[in-house]
Amino acid sequence: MMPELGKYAVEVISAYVVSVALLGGIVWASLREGARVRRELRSVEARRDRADG
Amino acid sequence: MLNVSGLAVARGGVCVLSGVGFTLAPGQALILRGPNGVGKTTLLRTLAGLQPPLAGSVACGEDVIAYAGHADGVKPTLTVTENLTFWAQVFGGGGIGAAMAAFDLDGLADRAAQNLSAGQKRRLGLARMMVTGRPLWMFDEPTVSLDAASVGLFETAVRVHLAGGGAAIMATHIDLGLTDARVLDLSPFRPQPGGVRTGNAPTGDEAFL
Amino acid sequence: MQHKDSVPISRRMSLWEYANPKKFMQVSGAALPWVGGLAALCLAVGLIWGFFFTPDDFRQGSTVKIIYIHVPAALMGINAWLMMLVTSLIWLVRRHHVSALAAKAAAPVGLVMTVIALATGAIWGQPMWGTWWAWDPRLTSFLILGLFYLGYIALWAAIDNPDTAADLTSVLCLVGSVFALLSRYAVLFWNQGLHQGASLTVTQDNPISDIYYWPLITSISGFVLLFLTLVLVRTRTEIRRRRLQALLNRERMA
Amino acid sequence: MIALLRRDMAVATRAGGGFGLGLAFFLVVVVLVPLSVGPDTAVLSRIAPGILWLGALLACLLSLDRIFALDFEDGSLDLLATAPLPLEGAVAVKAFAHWLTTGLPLTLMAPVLGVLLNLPVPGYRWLLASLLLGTSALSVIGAFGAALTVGLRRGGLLLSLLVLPLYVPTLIFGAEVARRGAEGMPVATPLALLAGISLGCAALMPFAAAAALRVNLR
Repeated sequence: MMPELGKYAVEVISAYVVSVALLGGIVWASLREGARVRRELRSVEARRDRADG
Repeated sequence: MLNVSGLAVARGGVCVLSGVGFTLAPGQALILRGPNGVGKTTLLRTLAGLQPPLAGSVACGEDVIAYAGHADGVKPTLTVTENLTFWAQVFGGGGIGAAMAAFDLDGLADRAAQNLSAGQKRRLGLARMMVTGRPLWMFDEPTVSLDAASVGLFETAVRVHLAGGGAAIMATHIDLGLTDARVLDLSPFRPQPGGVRTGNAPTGDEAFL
Repeated sequence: MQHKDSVPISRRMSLWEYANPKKFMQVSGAALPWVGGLAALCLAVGLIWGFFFTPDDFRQGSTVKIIYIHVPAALMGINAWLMMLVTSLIWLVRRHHVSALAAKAAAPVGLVMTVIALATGAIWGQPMWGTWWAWDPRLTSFLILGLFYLGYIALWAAIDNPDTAADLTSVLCLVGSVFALLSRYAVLFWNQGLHQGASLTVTQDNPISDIYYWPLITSISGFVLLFLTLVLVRTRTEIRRRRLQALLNRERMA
Repeated sequence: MIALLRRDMAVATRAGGGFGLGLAFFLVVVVLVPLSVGPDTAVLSRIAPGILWLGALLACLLSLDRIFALDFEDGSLDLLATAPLPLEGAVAVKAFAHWLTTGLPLTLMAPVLGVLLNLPVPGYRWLLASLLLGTSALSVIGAFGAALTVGLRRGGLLLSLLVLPLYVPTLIFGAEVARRGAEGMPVATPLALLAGISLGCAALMPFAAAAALRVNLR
């Protein structure tokens, strides 16, 4: 059920696409970086716990 | 003149020395020793007030300390006289004659600093301390690139300074002829891994451990 | 009476407990799913409502639908900087690490919001004003705001020592805020000097009727919550990163 | 303070101090503009005030990193920070020395280059006045940027990125004075605003710059 966008369809849709892509990009980057750092931290903490005995 | 107690210092957010304490009276000299990376430079910079201590206190009057780091603070395009006169004026305008004589710079007076040898430049850097008129001199590796004769000049200058009621702290590896100087080995002040609380406001990494 | 007065004070003091990294991790970890979920809900409702179920404007046609992205993004572009200003001040005054890291975490989000506002503005401007870009005071100010974000992020990235970086970026944020404000006035002055009276108005200046108002409000709440979620996620990452570095430093010392 | 000013001037003007480089850069920019936009004198005289301001700004930007970087590298800054002279004062003096060796010569050179761009006759006076006021703000703001980036390797490009947005208000008002002057319009308002920015920067920026320097010296 696509709404009737008239002669400005390209503009409206591209605005939504660009924005959602940018928002998705920052969300994805934030989550990926978060997961990477969390993984590294886990491994270092595990190493420390082993060293502590 | 200088009263240090419970001092902890950090380099790059990591505590490198803790529990450092000593006092220095007029006429005394203190030599800091310890292996590379133990924190001699960091300690000197903290004492000079260039960086805040992690814990503890440094009790010292206003405008007492003159600090000479690894670098000489010499402008290559200015002559020896110009360089020295500048520092004398910045620190309240004493004469530079005594300093020039003490470090045997008279013959080089009008030479641009870029044409000096490394040792000569070092002598100029040390002569800077004399023109500051400050009672407490702090040197970081003062004798680097000095020959035996120049080391002798440096010793004499420090001895005259001490006799005149001054004091000096230096970080150095070689044995100077300052026989009555106290020696402080910094190795025991390294924080034990895992076991140190530095007291007041946690700085750097502390908050995250 | 005195006893009663002391209660709010102690409560206010306890607010700072959340600036402790461990406490912050606990609280933010518990809050994150809720905030994130609510953000997704508001965004979905606001944008779908706006895109599918609002009528066209009689003057602007369907381009009016861009408002549901453009206005919230622009709002967050500015408010993210304001938040960074506040957290920078808190870091400078009270030295709470979480505060400095939150400012660091917010900057890229703010930049993305600013870019979205500029991009949607350009796309909107093309049919309305007949040009992708006009040096309108509002657009220009946003472009300059984007430059400030870039500089701030670059300064964080360039400095190795995290405490030094926090101090310097905070100072830059304070000074930058003053100059951003000055630039805003300068740009207003400058543009009036160039084209007299030919100011391009954005629909915001017109009173918005209810039919556009409620989806817009939902969408704005969605953007606010999304910003909050992202800042929480990124601040948690920054805290973990600092902890990782601290542990590695300790290993090196041992 | 006078000693510091004299030393900085001497260091900047002696061989290797980079004194003439900014001026040469300014000249090159102004020569390149007609080559890129075409020789139409009407167009050139219309854009002359803006080009001259932009050229002066970029030339000023070139020499900013020298304000503190050299003193940082050779250890002078450590000793200056512990000197009786407050660091804020030292920053102000060094920024002033930078202006005397960069902003002032650029200002004096601008009318000469204005001839190349067919700057309208009434514009010269206001070009001089606006540059004289504005370049001082550029130097002080630049000193702040230099203080932020002093400890960084290859801080030059970052310095430009940080300082350019901060230059926006000065550039707008300064170029506006020159443009209105060239077109024979009243200049009082932008001139007053430019003066306000210059004075405000001169009064407040040394504090921000000194704070940044202290952080970098830690």
